[in-house]
Amino acid sequence: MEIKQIKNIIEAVLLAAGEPVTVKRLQNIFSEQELTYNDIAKALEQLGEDFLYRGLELNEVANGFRLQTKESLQPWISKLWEEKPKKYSRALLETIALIAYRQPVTRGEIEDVRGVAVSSYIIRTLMDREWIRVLGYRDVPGKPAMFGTTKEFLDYFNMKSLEDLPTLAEIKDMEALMPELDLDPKPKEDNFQAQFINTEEE
Amino acid sequence: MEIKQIKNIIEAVLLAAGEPVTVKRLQNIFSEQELTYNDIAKALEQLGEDFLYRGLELNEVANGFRLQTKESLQPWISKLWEEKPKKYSRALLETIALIAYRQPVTRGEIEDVRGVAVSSYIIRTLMDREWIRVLGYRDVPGKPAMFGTTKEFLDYFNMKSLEDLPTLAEIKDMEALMPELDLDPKPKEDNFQAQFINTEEE
Amino acid sequence: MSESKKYVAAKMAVQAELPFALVEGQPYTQMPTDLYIPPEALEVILEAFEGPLDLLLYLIRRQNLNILDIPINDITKQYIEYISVLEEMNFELAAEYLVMAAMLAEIKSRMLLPKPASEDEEEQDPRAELVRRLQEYERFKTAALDIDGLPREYRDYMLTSAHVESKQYHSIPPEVDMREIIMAFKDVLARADLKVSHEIEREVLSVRDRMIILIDVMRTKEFCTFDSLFNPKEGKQGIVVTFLAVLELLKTQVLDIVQNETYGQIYIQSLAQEGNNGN
Repeated sequence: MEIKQIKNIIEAVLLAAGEPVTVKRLQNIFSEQELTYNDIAKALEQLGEDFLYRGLELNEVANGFRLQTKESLQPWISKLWEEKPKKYSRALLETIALIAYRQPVTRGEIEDVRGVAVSSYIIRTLMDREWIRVLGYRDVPGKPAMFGTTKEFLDYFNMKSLEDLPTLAEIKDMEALMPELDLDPKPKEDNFQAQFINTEEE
Repeated sequence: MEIKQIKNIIEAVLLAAGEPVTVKRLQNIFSEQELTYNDIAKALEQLGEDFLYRGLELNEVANGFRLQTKESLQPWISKLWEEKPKKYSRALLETIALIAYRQPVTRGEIEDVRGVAVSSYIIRTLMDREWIRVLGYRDVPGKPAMFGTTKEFLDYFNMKSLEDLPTLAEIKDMEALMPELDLDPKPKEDNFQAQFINTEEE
Repeated sequence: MSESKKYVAAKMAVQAELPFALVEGQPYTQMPTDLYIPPEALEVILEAFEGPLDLLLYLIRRQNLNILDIPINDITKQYIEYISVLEEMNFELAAEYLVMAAMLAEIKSRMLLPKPASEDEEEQDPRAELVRRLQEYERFKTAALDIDGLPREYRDYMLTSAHVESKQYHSIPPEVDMREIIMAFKDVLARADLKVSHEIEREVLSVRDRMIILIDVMRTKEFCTFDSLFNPKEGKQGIVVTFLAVLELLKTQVLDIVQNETYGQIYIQSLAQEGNNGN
């Protein structure tokens, strides 16, 4: 099978699917042609280049590959819809930020950092949007739920994995700035990195 | 505005819209560029030609223009929706078991033994799979269908005749010989655990 | 300016930029625009903050101070005066704000105490915990803005899809292990009646097998002679099995038996055919 034909099929398939498609699923589509993972990867790479001068771009997000419109065209495309894109409240954004960077994290831990109660409404909204899920329950009194983000969250914000999250600002080195403060420098920084790689599953 | 850019925007708009788009609506998108109906029509024509050697085609339908996948790629595209096999339910397994061991058997008789109604879905699934067939109708009020297994059923399980079905005595032996196989399936146990973690909210 | 106009002006100012600190209705140093903000507007201001940490950060930023070097006296005074105004107007203060006020007051009082002799090296700056919390909160406040800035579906890009003429769904049936069927059978029997277990002895199964064969034979012929159902080549056992199968089918009214005269030919009639519209 010619690479051109493979690319055409992949393009059509990605647009027919209407959702991200994994390389594995693509391989299944070419099961009769017995294409390898590398064959597909190569076709995807070339397809991505073909799109450089077009209105779409090929992007890999958490759930697979998808074709999406280019950001530069948004001023025109958005005219199709009357409705303006939704704005998210700071409370919601801070909550999802804490869940994203600190997962698995309980509601109480979120509240500790934010200094205010997290409303049930926000948790429900994030659940409904399938941006977060319950990873399990912490083994402490009350068995609070531990939250983590989903692949859908990553897809929505155009990310492939949690590593694509903007770097979290470092805690300033307080000892250097305030030598009289006997502070534990950069607490949890390392833990965070470790956690966030561990919890990124499937 | 260059024709190339116009084409790119139209392509992106058509694929983002998720429905056919009229020329008028397209014109509205380029309101600031003040493109005429003809400008748009010309861009659409060129776009259609660009797609000749691609996986999509531009098509005008009653409600406007849309991009659709080419008919010739249908064999590949259909593979997208090949459903992953779902495990058969306990109810279905019990139903096929009763039909196998008790044939010819009517739905009412299966229900008598199982103590619950047999859903039409189960009968249909087993029919579709060609594991069961209607052997005839019992000569009692309501003329219920009598079900029996098919040759395909025997073939699937590598049996020549119903005599190859294990007897209860053999089932007991099997359990004794292979206790580690967990033949006595406590299926709901594990499912429950999994579900519980997935769906449990706050 | 009427009250309502002032209120609107204040509200607009609030929306235009971060709200400004207000003490007992009086503007604090370097106040921007309006001179007086009615209580309703203060409410709006408080809503603009995500909590006491956010408010504190704002007060610190307003004075262009490094968090690490909080002049705790000034900030405490400002903060406490701020919330006392809110209290006066019966605004339902979130408990978190009061807790923060208490914390600030505590830090302040500890700062005022003379430092104990340096024997206790472990003694921390009382501000340390506050600084830590403020920094931690600020990181996530920034992270929230960063996430808000990520390319987002519908706002920055669109998902795409093309029309597909025919979406045919293939479904692959699941694999089934014979053991699953056996176990299901065992379970259902256990539930129903353990006494029926004898029914699945080998002989019975061969009778059932024969019953099915007979039903199929009778499917094509409406009548046949009783004799023709037996195959002498199968021997005695085969004949018995067939005979039992015929009896069982008679009992369940699948077949009927017809004899027109005494000692005449016995015919078997299929009852299952009637109304047969299945396959």
